[in-house]
Amino acid sequence: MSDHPASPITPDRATGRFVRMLDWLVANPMRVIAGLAIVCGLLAVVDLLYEKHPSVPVEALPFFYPVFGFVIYALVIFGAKTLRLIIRRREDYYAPYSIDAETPNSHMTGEQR
Amino acid sequence: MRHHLVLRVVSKILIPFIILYGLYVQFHGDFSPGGGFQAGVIVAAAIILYALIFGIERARQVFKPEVLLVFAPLGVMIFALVGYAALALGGNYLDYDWLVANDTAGQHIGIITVEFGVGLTVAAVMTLIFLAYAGRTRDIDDEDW
Amino acid sequence: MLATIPPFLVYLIGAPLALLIPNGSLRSAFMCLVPVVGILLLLDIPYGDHLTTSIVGQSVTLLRVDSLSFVFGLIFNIAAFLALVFAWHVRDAMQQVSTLLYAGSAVGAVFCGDLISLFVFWEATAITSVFLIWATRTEGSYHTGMRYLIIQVGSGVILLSGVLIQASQTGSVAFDAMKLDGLGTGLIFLAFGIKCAFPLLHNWLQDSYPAATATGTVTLSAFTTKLAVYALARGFPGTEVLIYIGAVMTVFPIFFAAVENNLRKVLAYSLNNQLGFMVVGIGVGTPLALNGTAAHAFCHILYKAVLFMSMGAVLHRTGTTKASELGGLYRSMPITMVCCVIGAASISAFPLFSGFVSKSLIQSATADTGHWIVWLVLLFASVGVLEHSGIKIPYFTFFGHDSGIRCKEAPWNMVTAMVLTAALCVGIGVYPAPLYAILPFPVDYQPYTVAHVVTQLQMLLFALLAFVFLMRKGLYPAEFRATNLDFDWIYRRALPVIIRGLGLGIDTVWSRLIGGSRAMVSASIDAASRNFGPYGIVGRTVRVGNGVAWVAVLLLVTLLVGYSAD
Amino acid sequence: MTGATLSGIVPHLPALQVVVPLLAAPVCFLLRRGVICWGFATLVSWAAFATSLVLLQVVLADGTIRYEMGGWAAPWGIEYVIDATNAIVLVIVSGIGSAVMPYARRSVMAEIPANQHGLYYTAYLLCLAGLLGVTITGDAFNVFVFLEITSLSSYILVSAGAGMDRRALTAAYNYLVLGTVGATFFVIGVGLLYMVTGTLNIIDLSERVPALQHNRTVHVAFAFIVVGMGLKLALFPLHTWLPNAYTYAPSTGTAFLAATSTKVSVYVLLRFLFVVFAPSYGFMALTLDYVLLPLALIGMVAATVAAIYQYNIKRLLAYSSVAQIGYMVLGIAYGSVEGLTAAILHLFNHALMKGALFLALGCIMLRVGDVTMRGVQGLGRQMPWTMAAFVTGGLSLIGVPLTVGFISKWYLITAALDDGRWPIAAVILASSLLAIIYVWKIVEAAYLKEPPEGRVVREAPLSMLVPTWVLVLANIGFGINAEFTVGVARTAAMGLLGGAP
Repeated sequence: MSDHPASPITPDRATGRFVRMLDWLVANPMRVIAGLAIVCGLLAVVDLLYEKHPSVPVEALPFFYPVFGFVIYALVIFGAKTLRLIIRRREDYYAPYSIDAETPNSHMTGEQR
Repeated sequence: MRHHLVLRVVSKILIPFIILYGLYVQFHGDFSPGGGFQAGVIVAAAIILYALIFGIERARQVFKPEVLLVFAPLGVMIFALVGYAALALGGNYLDYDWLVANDTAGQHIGIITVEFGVGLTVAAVMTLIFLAYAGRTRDIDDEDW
Repeated sequence: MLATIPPFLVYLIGAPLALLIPNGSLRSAFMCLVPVVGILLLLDIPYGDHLTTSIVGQSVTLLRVDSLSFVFGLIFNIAAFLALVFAWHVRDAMQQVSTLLYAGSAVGAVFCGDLISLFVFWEATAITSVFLIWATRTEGSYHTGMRYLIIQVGSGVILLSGVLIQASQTGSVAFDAMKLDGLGTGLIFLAFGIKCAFPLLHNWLQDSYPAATATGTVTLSAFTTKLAVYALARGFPGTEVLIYIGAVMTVFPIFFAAVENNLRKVLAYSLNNQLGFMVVGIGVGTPLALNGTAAHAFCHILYKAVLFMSMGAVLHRTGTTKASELGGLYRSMPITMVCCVIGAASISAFPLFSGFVSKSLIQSATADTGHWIVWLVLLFASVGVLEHSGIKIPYFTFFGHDSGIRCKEAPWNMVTAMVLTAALCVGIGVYPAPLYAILPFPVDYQPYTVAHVVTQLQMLLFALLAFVFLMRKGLYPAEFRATNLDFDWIYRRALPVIIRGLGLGIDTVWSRLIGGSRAMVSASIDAASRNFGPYGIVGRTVRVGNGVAWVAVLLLVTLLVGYSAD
Repeated sequence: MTGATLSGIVPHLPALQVVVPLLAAPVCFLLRRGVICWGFATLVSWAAFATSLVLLQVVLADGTIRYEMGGWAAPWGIEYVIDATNAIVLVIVSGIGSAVMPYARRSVMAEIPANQHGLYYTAYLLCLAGLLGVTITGDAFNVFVFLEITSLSSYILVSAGAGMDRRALTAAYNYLVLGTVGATFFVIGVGLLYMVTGTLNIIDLSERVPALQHNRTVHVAFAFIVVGMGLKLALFPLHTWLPNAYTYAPSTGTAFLAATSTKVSVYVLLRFLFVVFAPSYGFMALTLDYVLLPLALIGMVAATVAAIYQYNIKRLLAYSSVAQIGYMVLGIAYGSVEGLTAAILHLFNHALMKGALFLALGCIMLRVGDVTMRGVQGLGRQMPWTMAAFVTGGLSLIGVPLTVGFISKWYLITAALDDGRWPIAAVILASSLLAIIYVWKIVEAAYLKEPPEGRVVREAPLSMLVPTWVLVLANIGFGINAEFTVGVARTAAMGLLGGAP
């Protein structure tokens, strides 16, 4: 990409602080994960505390939503991986790269400022 | 043609009578068979006879095409204007009854005027057609008679 | 008088006027003004039918404003405004004009009171929008555009046939709720279904949206499919088959989206999945469900816009939206990242974001009417949405593996548009009352109950936990450059191959047949040019005598025919 | 002029409709000078248009008008009878005239030698008077007289193209011979009718013919009238005079004749078929089904295909006219109210389309001097307004929605479907599809090809563009709101089938 400067652009002060904060989070993924785990734990506890008004029978099951979210997510991922085994082809399957609909140069030349 | 003395003399005598007969037919248009169309043709016949005998060029000098070209539309206009006059005086288009106070007189005046217009146009157009076609070739030679 | 100026007219007049203004900020500003005027006009028009006239004996209403068309008309105008701000920097007259005309056609279609004018605007949206794809100006986008155009115009043709049949059977072309009981309504339903990207009819969407320009996709995403949703909501509310169609629509794109590398294509799949929710709402057809559809369409246009905008900004700066090429962009484009995350949170229906207050209307309506399997499917789909739009898009673009790309933040106009749209998403999520107030039916619904907030958070955060878990274990599918097959394989590969196979097949009889018919076609064209060309029997100058001979022949024929009568 | 005199004129408008242009012709002849004649002819056309509009309004409000020429009552004198059918034809004829005339000045200056301008306008006025006369008169023989005035003057209009291309003379001669045959056939038919009925008044005829419907003479008269008028209206295969006449006539002449003269002939056919005769007569029903219907269908397709192969666009449009005549005759051949409505509607609409197209072509003739496919190459950019007008007219010809062409086709097809004649509807659609090809050929040449090397042309002058666009906008206007035209056509059709006008 021709117009990427070699060095990072110095952001202004406010976004700079924000970016540094993100840098720290990215550098310490375990802390993020731990935070997420704690919140999830709290939510699981809350599940036992409030009175449920199930509109559909399964909602009444204890820990229905946490389990559903976790399991279904995994199912989606494994399902998709299986699907990919069938449907995956080379990127130039339909047409060579030269006529790829997303050839970037036109976007780049369209740039004004 | 200039050498055909008999033809020239006879024609000179006949042509005025032919025209007179044309006028007779013309003015009888309102109450007996006849009228502008027939009269116009008869008058034109006289002119054409003249042209045949005395040559196209002389005929052109006497009956100037420029003038005939004015007469032709003029006749139509006379016809149309009579119609308008009837309209203006309160009747239908070409309703002669309204031209003057007396219905019968109105019919006479109307028809005579209209027929005059018709005669004028027919005579002029007939002559023009003849001159236009005849003018396209040379005069007929004596030997060809 | 002002009250009956149809909003689409503003766009129609605005487009040529814009061309008169020198290309530059002034023109961009003028174009942004067009939807503003549209909104002002719309707010001024009283509910009811206006501009009713009649064509070929049928009553035609160009401006029907009621609670349903008002919601869609309003959000279309808003979306047009945001898209135009986002495209402020574009200096391509083709895109500018087609954006205005396309938005105008969509706005016009929403207010049609009859099927004839609907057809006109329906085709107009197809024809005006294809230029946003062609504007990429690559060979690939040209082919994609042609495929898009054929399918869209085809939908219009099917619509017209349906309308004609319907009109001849019922004698009316009024655009009101219909029953799916005959060929006419069936064709109309099919036409709506194509535009709404029903399963197996959906591929044009994933094919074309990633091929449009960075700004064009934002515009495209707002109108065509939502117009179809509006048309279905108007024409077929409570049609039960829609529930099942919608349910399938919510599920199958999830899997495709999960393995798709081109992030704009991921968004296109996710668009399909969101449409499914709306279609289910229409199928359920209760006031609550229809409210849900309208509200969801409203919110969806906004958060989908902000997602496409963020991807557009990334494309604009880096030249690609392929997940395998991106990563770590939060350093370069932090504002874009925040907006993208807001959009992702909205589409995933996190509490305090717009998706939460609209999707739950549909979810509740399915539960209330006892469709609890469909309810479960929608819940399943909600997790899927989180996967591809909520996590995959922001994660692979802005975090994940650092691609090393260091670019500038998006241009100011893109940032403005994204921030405005993101703000609307949050605003609706926090304070949904104004949105609820304009829905087609009175709303008695409270999204923020303890149970609802807690269960939603449980589901989403545990799914997030699963993502983290799979990611750490290395089980999450990596992103490759690849092409994934979808139903379009049938017409992009299978059909051509089959046809080629047949054409070139060794079966000599077959090739003889082909050759023979080809020869027949060319022979008939030759014969036509021989007989009808300037020197042919029919085309040449006919001699007078022959002309008169024809007169004689015809007189004879006529006389004989007359003679045979007695 | 005070209001009282104005309203006093109204009862005489039927006469004035014809005699004003008729008197104007000799006046114009005497005026001689080209520009003065042009101004005069324009004013007369507008006056005629205004007259026809008032007449239409009066007819729609109060019903049929009968006017006795010279105060003679009907069976003896000539009367003018105006009902919805001919009122709308009057509006077409005079309306096209008043659109063509302002346009004519520049076009005539460019295409006709200066010394013939006065004559050309005179011939135009005569033609206008003749067409209006044919339409308005209620006397069968008077129809013939005006038909001859029209024909003679239109031969002149065609031959005036000799300044550009000598072939105009042969085209005019061909037209003259066949036109005379047609008129003679017509007058033979009328004469035969007179022989058995003793009257020439159309209303009287309509009262006396029913008793004689098994009379052989009436059958023969019918055949002569149908064939004679078929020739005049260029019914396929009697159209052979038309392509050359339209091709070589001056642009204004073509535009005027194409939009009016065949339409008036269609009107005469309508009047005779459905007023003097009636579809209930066995011989007429058979003729409609076995002569007119097949010829209309064959003409629609054959002439359209022939148009596709034409290189000269004027000739192409001429063939397309033959095809369009087929649509009108088709509507007539249905013999039902729906069919006649469609025919009358198309009569009006086609005048608008062809008027606009030929006027746009005249603009091209003026600037490029060449109206072949090569001449229009690249004109999309060089003459954008003209080409836009042409393309809009072309779309109308195809029958694209929002143009008058669509309205016509819609009614033709519904009329066919009402009788359950699916194959006919299919043929109509097919010929419309074929029309796309020839319109596309021109669009392709104009927009997708580069102009020939070194040719630089300007847009046509405003005096020509404005009339062209007036007709183009009329195409769109009456295409969007067809309520008025459809209403008039339906009234007219019901009047024709309801017996006496």
